[in-house]
Amino acid sequence: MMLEMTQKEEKFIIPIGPQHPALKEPGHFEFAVDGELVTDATVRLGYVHRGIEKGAEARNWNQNLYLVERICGICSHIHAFTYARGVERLAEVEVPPRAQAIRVLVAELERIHSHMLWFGVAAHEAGFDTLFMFSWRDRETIMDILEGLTGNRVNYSANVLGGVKFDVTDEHRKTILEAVDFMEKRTKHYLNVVTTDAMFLQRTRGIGVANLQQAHRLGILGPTARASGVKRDVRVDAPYSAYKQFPIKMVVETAGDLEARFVVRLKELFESYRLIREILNNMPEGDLQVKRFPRRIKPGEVISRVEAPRGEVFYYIRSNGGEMPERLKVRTPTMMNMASVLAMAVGHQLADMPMLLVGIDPCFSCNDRGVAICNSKGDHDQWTWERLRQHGIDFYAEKV
Amino acid sequence: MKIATMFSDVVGSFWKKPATVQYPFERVEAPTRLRGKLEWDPEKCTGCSLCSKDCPADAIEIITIDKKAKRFVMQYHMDRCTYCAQCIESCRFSCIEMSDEQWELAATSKVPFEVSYGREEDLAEALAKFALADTVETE
Amino acid sequence: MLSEPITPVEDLLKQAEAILIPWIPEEAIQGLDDGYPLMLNYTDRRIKVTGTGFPDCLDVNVSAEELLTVIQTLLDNDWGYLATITGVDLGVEAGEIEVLYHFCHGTAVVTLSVKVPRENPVVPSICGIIPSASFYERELLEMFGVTITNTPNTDHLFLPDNWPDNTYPLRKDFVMHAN
Amino acid sequence: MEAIGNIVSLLFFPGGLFVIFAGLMYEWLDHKIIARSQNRIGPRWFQPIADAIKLLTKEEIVPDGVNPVLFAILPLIALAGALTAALYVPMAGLKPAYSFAGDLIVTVYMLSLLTLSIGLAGANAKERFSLVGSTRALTQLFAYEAPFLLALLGPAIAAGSWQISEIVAYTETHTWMMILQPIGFVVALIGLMGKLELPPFDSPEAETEIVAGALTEYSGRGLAIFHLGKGAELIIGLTLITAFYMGGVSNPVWFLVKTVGLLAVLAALQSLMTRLRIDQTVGMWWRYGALLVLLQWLIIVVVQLV
Repeated sequence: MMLEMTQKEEKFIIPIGPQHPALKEPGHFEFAVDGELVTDATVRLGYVHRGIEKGAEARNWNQNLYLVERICGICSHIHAFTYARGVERLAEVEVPPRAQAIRVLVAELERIHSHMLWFGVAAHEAGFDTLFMFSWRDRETIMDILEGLTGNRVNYSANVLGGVKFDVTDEHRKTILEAVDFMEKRTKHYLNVVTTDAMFLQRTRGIGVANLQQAHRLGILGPTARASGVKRDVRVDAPYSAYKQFPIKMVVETAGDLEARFVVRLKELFESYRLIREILNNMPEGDLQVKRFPRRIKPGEVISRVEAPRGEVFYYIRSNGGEMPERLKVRTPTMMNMASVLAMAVGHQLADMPMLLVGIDPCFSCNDRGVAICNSKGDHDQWTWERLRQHGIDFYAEKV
Repeated sequence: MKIATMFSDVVGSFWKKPATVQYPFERVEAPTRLRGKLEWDPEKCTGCSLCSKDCPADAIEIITIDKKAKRFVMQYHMDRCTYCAQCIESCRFSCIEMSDEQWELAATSKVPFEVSYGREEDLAEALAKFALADTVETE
Repeated sequence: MLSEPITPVEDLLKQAEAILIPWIPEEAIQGLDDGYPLMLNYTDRRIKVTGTGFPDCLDVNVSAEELLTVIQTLLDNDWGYLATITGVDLGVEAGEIEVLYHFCHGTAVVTLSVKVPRENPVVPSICGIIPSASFYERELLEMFGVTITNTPNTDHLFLPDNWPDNTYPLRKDFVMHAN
Repeated sequence: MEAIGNIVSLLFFPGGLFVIFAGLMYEWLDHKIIARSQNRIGPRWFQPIADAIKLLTKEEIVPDGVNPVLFAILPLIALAGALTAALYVPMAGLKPAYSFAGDLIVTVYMLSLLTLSIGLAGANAKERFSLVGSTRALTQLFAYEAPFLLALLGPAIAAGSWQISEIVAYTETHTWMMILQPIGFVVALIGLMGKLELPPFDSPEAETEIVAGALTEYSGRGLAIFHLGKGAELIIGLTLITAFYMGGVSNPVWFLVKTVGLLAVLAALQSLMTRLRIDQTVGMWWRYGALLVLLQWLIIVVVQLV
């Protein structure tokens, strides 16, 4: 059987995705293997393309805030933050300093939860489920804080145009500081685990190396790039919002392998802990929102860049003076990092593929943004709910 | 290079309370800021419809019965709601609130998700006029 | 590891202007004390300060033919990295599609804007200079129908394989039906 | 009378239902201990039984392109092999139902039938994950089989017999073999983990790479039977190691205490390790496992000569 197949297709291709236990979101990878060795890799994206860029052109400025928040399920605040910052610049509205600080506070809390989530998933891909369970247990403390602070575990909706929705009370301050102390202790422990555990290092050290030159050529972003020695972090290069008052240090490693990616992300957490303490101890006083935010925004275009947990998020917003944006372009970090996986995959074992894929912290929802539902007849209208429902009913009626 | 670096965690957790709970039998209390089911107060509403305009999910409909007498009915499509609380921000007369208790909102049909708010007489009139959903919740 | 001090945005933009000087029209520079065009309020669309005049952006209009030379010059002088390529459909009336190449360096952003006719939009591929631009170009191709000469890969990236030909979702005349 | 006795021992005790049920219970215990060591509650006691019942009642889908006879019969062979092996081991601390000289070798090979069947089942399917999984399962089989068998033969040499009942009688009356032959004990324990494809030797069924490995195409009955076979193998393996290395199993209480203790050690090892790649697994077995066992043998031979 096996002989037949290899002769017929020449290449033995292992498909990973769109549905596969290694991928928590849909994407389709094809790895051509020779035995256990990967010789070629291709990717097909777009399974979670939802037409957000087009959809944004049909919604008003306020509604879009929640639309972009749903680009990503993990770093939802970052997208709303980037969008709000861009729109506020466009409208020439100055956001009160307290609101800025709270935005950055939530962004850093989100970074912690995102990095811990990634850490657990990466450990799971390596087959180290105990580390996975413990890191996710600890991540819950941050999730609880976010829930207590904003009301939701994900999609916090902390932002409104011109400020934030809620205040940080003394009670919150206390719980956050306690949680940060606990997390710092745990992170130290995890850093020790990933840099000393012999069994784990067998799966990470020297695997998937991208050196500085390759990183530049492939255009890798975020922690993945910083693990290869690329000194690029929007929070440091172009401080925005409250990062001007609360500066952050850049964490850079040079090895460029999977281990370095673990180390960079975990060390970044220490910076986040420090920043959260600093913000909480020096919280500026003042309003949470501007009095009035214009419903129409004068014509113009703006670029807004923010460092998400996965790398630089780039928004290009253009207004034509109406209630809705004329164009909203979103560039997420995963898009660039995805190409790096394909380049790094060749020459590695099949067993390393999930680790490599996860090593960039891919976020397929971020990556695919999107468009309308289409059928093969060339009718490109979006289907309404009614039509979709009717289609479902007819489909099953035919079947029975 | 060490082995079994997680040893202390593994042994220690036998003496710790498990981090997980058996959900339907044991519930973790929701925080007070939780955004649950929307609640609307018809007395303060001026019918400006900003909530409905800013709702990203099209979940709110304000039905005007008599604009001068300030008689309005809100139809709330809970199945579309994303619980983002923009309506609370948009409302200048703070007639909208979100419950922190009603959040286990699941049902096997869509009927309980069509909620209408308003004064009783307004609701009756709206029901006659616009044929609202069958289940009507009164304030 | 301590981060290096941040270069002021004015310096970065001055560098960019020095690099891009052949493509900046003369009338823009004339009459300036320090030759720093950002101080001027432009009416010329060849170089413009973005909409509301953000002091960290420099936009330069270039033609499709010049594009590769400009990008090569920027990269040769080690100024920034390609952040993304944005397409903007200026509408049926304007009859043009604007393709924006955003380059970031520290706090500054330089945007090269190429305008191509809507009927026959063609831009050269920049993959020869920046290999990672392939994904952006594929996106531009499928969303706006901009023909990209010499791009290594023209497969669909986001849209399904059975997506109808000549249907470009991000163009303004592609109408989405509301419920 | 004898016929009835045979039927009982084949269908109920110690083969058949008892082994299946006990296997499921040990599997639950394994899951529970791992869950607790990861600070989770873990499944309730009937979970593996509920899983098995659910799978047995599900529709079985026979994929295109497989040999349907082989597809149906392989799980049965695997389970039959495991249940046959149960007849020769001192299950629950009681005397083995059947015994003859050299039954140790037969038992070990009956246990290998399971892995062989899984490997064949994977190769039978057209599916890519199955093929990779079966290649890995068979590769791993060749890696651990020799060291595992050699490790079990250590006590046999000390007892001077290759008959399980005689070896057990010997170990019950002497010092625990795990003290006399510690290397053999460690290799046997890790060999059992390899045999059962437990972490860190679970690359043949590594879910994040190849979904469910060789059994990807199996659903319903076939999967359930393979599953039961694995449970049976778990309990037989534990019995063999406790009987050989931990001072024998003279009565049901001691059997329970010792096997559960050994299972706890297995669970702890599982929860502390990262999955090894197949090349690392094979390398480890041949580089260290085989050499260590040979060293153990050398020591045994030298001691016996002296």
